Amino acid sequence: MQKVFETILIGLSTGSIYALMSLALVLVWRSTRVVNFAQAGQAMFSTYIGFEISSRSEVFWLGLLFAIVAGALLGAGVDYFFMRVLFKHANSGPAAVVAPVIATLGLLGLIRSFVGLTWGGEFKSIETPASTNGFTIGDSTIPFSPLNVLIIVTTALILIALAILFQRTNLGLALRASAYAPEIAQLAGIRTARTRTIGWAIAGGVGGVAGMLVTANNFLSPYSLDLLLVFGFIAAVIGGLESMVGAVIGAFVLGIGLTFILNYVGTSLVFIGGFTVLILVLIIKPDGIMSRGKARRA
Amino acid sequence: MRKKILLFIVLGWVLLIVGDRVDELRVYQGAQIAMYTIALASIVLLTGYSGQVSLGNGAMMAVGGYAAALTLTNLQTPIWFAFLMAVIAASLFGALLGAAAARLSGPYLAGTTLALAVGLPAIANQFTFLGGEPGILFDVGFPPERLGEDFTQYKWFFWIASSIALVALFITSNILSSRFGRTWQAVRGNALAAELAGVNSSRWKILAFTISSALAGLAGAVFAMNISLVAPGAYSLALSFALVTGAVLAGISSLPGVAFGALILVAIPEVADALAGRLGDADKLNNYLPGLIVSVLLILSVIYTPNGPGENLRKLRHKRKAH
Amino acid sequence: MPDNLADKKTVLSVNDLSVNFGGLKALSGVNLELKQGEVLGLIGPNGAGKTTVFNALCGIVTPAGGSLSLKGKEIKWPKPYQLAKLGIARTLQGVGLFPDLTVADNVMIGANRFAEAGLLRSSFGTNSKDEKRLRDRAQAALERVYVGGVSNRRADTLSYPDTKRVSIARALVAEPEILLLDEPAGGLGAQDIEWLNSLINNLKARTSIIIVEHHMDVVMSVCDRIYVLNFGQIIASGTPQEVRNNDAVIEAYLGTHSKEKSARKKA
Amino acid sequence: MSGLLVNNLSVSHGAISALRNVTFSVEPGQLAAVIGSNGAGKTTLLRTLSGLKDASSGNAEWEGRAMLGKKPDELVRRGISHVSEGKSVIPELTVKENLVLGGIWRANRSDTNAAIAEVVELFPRLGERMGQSADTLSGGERQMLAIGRALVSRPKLLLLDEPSLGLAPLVIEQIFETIDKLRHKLGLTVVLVEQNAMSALEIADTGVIINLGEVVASGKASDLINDPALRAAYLGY
Amino acid sequence: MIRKTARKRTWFVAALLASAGLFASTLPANAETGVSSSEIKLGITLPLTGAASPGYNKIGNAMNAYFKYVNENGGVYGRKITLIQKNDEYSPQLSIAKTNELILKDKVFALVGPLGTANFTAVHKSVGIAKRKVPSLFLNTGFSGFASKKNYPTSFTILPSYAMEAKIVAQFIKENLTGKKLGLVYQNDEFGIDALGAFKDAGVKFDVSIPYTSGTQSAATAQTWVSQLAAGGAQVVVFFGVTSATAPLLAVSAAAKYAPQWILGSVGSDPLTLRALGVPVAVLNGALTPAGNPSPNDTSDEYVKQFQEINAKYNNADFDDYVLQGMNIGLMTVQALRAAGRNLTRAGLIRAMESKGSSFASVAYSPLGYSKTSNVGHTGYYMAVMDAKGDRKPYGGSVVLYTTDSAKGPVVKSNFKRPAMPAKGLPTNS
Repeated sequence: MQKVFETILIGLSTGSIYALMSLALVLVWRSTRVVNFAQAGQAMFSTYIGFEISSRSEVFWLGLLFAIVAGALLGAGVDYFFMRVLFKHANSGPAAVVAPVIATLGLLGLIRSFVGLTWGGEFKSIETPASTNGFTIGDSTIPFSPLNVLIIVTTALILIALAILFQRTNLGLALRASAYAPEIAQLAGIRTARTRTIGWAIAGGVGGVAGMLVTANNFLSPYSLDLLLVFGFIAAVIGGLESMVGAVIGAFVLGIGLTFILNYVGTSLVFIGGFTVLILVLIIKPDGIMSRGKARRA
Repeated sequence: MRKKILLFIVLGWVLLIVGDRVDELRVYQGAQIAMYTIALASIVLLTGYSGQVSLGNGAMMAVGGYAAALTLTNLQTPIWFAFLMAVIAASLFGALLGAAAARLSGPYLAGTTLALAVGLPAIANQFTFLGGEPGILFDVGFPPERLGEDFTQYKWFFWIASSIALVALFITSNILSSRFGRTWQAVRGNALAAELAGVNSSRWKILAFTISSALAGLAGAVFAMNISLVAPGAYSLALSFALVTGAVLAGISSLPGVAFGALILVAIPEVADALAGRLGDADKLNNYLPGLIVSVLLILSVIYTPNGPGENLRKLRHKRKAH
Repeated sequence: MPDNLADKKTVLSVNDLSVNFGGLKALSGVNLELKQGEVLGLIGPNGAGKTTVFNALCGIVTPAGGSLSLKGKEIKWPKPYQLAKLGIARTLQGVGLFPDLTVADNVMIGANRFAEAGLLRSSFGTNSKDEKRLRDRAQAALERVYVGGVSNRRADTLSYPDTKRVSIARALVAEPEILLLDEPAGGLGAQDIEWLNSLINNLKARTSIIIVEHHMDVVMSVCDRIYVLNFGQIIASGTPQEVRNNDAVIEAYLGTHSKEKSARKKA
Repeated sequence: MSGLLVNNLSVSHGAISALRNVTFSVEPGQLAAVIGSNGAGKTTLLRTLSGLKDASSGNAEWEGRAMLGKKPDELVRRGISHVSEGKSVIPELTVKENLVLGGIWRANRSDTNAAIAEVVELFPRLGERMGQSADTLSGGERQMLAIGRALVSRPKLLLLDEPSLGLAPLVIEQIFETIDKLRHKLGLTVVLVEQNAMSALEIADTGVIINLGEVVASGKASDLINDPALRAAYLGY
Repeated sequence: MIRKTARKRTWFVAALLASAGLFASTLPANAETGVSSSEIKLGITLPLTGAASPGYNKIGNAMNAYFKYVNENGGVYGRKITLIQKNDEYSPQLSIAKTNELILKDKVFALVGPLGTANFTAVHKSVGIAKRKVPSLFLNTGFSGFASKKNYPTSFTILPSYAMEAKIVAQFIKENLTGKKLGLVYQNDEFGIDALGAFKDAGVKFDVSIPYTSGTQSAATAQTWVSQLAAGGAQVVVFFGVTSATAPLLAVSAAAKYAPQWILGSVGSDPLTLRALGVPVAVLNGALTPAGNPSPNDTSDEYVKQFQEINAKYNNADFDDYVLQGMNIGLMTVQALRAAGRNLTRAGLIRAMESKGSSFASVAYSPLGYSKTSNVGHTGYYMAVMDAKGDRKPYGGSVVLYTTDSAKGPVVKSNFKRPAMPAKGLPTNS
């Protein structure tokens, strides 16, 4: 019983990080209809910035702050200087459909090479903001540590902040309206291009947090966030790619599910488990668990 | 058609002579170019013609590579049979993947195949008979003795690889210029209109996946031969990305471009090496300059010549005519 | 029903077709009958459900109820790709050519059902005779719609009227018994419309046609019979002459006059 | 002061010409009905006027200032509001949020709140459903919400595209009555694009009949009702 | 249609001619590859980046530093040594590609110190090291398979084999840790399998045995190892894996307050690297490890002292086991090159290794086994214990050297005395 409890707790912590990544993907998807594979690269770059700041200042939170800012600026920059140019040029012919996908891949490679040239390929680790020593219950120590608590709490705070932003502010309304119905948003006087850039910035910031939190428990390298991207994507697909709430729920389902596989079946099955979930969702409920039966344009 | 066969025979003859005149490094790279040519043809068929994006062609290559290696080590068969098994196993895999893929639209398909490419090592590690991370050695044996003492292993690889590539290209170009290529283009251009013209688009998409995967599997087996090894790391995400890049650079919808794309893929590390040498031989440059060049080329070409240089030329000519 | 049609065979009949979109009734209880060699018009104001009838026939939307008979035999609602085999061809409102294929290739797609060479023969290049047959069929179809000269051009370089013709050629090349034309006159100028009229009149000999069209001149001059749809129901049917003088039709198109409205309110 | 002037406007969709040399004007405070059958180019006209689509030639001005080539958000700030075809509400948002959207370009939220209150006064039914998702509204209510959203921006020129589309006859009557009422009450200039010619012309001051992208008749609404061009535009005879 | 194919063909031919252009290249020179009157080119593949890189990525630079030192002091018979390092990220297919570059493009004379068992196995087969007769000296791997002179006629290892290491650890356990519950974590390839076989032969049974696949190591996997070990009640845990696996294992154990007696294999136990990877040093306190070399902090050792000086001047890296190892490979390489004589050939180098290799000076305490019939380097270990600072001291206070072979031979305590460090660290042998 205790093991089940432990597994759920660890799963929540893992799911939190997936949630941030899948949110970042969903935010961009809704506004731009692009699955941004470069999100892993953007988050990685932001995390390197966060790593620099936190290792110099020895304050994790300062690093996190800078990672968010760097992520947001990079996200906005990618939309403004990259996606806009892309959509202007690559809009016809056989490659028009695949161009955005390939372009974000190219961007991922570009960021990765840039990071590699700047920081090298060595593994970096971030000074953890909280102890990684597990809590002791009675006379046994569980693998759930204050760092895990911190990850869950930080994620929760960011989710709440995003919920307030999206539900309570004009900017949030503009973001939602532009995502759901760009033309109506335009007719309501929203500058949709600018709103989209802001959406990319928010996604970038959220991705930066995901990168910092996952790195606090692991190492940082130019490749270290690739798997997070894949799990974030799977979580987003579970949620249907359209819904932010769905993305978060999908992430927790995936996080807890995979932790169960990890703890009860074996390490090497974790990825296969995730992949199987992806295929099952796509076949059984391709619109994700949050869909209300209406197929969406993809 | 007779002309086409003649052309391929001449090409083979040219390759034979070239292979005799250059040093071993170039022969080794020539075998790589042949391998990439087949792999890029598989992407052109899948993405350029049938309009499905796959970021997991590396995984299809892996299926072929592993099938060939397992056949060779466990059954001690002749090499041609190993290559045949690679084609068969990969097409079965492709058919399965295609059946799932036919239900998916662009970004879902891209993401799913990406996940496959990322997760391939985990899958290979799961089964001990696949040899785990270190993989399985792949041994096609030494060249026949009658070819002489000086006939190196790499030249032998080059001979095998380029003849396979020529045959594969011949077949692929035939398929693409037949009604098959035409129908895939139709499904890509307007799926509804194609359906109304009697095309069962999901079956055609699966067929495209199957044939593309067969080609990729063949390339994977040639790859395994070239490096005498199948290992999960060999069919990495980086390989899948490189293939997409090569295909985009070559013009994703044009088969004749694939040789050019393959050449670029092999040349980039060379160029990067030379460049790194000039810029100061730091580890970082050596490690990341090729990636940087690949990415920049990919981005520039996807923005400015998304449909390949041929398409840009066509548009330019069209514009001139109009003026 | 005009006399000359009364004794013709019925090639297609739709019985009690209804289609729902979510909670919305897009079509309810629609009955259609297409006779051998006739041109049937399907008209009605915007949103009346004309294209939905076509879409249901073509398997693009799933009917909530109703049945379909082909030459007197009841069949399941077909999937889009099965139409060609059933001898039905449809053109699309938005033309729907494959932009980066040549005109000949575009039309050859429609001729796929006549192809004999399989994958193996195609792989080894021994399919040239088969290809030539398909190409000849395509060329003949193009010549029937008077655009034989553009067969080697890419579809996206054609003028708009020519794309319309090519899309009709692509439908004709399959030698359908039933042709569904979705707004063939849309976007055409007067000359092309005249040409369209004569084409449709020529096609009647071999093909039965249903046409959805807004352009009343076309409808009135080519149709043998007309069905009028409004709010998803058939409100009138008959010869062009009959339909033209039907008050319900006029009201459906122009709306209700206030005098009648107040009359209705009183009632 | 001049109202809306449209002069020699031509628009095309790629190779297809959608509007050719369309010319008409609307005096301030008047309602002009633009009528014609399906595919005549009415919707294209409105989309061009509200900045969603580029014109190929010609010009248009509102209150003496050019409208063409401006972005929709800029035109909204100049008091031009376009209710696009097909109950243009966002079903994923609540009724309240849809209304707030209308005033989102304003920095001042209290101004928007006041405008919303006025709209609710006009459409009490929306007031009852403020918190509901717009998805749950009936067709007529959605159309009211769409118009309400436009009104929250306090427009001077309202561009209405087929408010009757897909609605039952009784609801259509209501919608037209409402339009008539509110434009008098608010002193709006309205361009009403309609297929339902009779109902539109009844509440209009002037009318423009478009057929195949060209203006075939225009003038006082009451005259147009009996103009043979009207029947010809719809029925071809 | 005819025109279309014609254009296609033009493209095709153009692309082919372009590829043919790449092949225009010069023919190789006839003198011994990689040797000129002023230079000897050597090559090494090793993980400079990636999961396995920590620690190993310092070896190449350390070798280079030593070569620079030798070059500044006259080189080898007047020839300067150039070392080309290539990053293989510890993946076999990259090792193959990079070794191909080294041999075909850079045309190195010999490979020195390449890393990784699976890597070199693949390289040897694929590149055809034996057929090309490329000397491959001082392989940094303990796989006993490389001891086959028949299969690997031009290759020489430097480390004692993993089989030897395991036999010695097994002997140690039997002598000092009887009656305890035993756990084993090992890398599931030649590296760990070798050890597993040796333990079996020695009759040491493990209560908990956990294989892991190279590349899967992470904090998350380590958590499952620890819970399995703890559940099995293992009091002594033997670990045979790379540093990047040791680090999470120790870190997670520390976090879970699981503290068995650790016996860390020689490969993954460098304390400095472990610390850099975030392992709390305290957990290392008391951990046992088989060691061949003296502690890198032992400045009383003449080798360590000399190497530290060279490191300070030419490399300036934190001086740890890996730097020590790199320097030592450099030292041995120079001795081998000198032993091959002024007329340097590949065949001559291999002959020199076989005839004179066993007498080379090396920092490790155990004897070298090179001969006409053996290509195995060092043949023994002593057990060391780590302290709270991560420093390594001989178990029991003084070095007790065990020597053995990779086969069924006995484990014996040895009194071998290693040759002295050449004056100033500059070999003068011939």
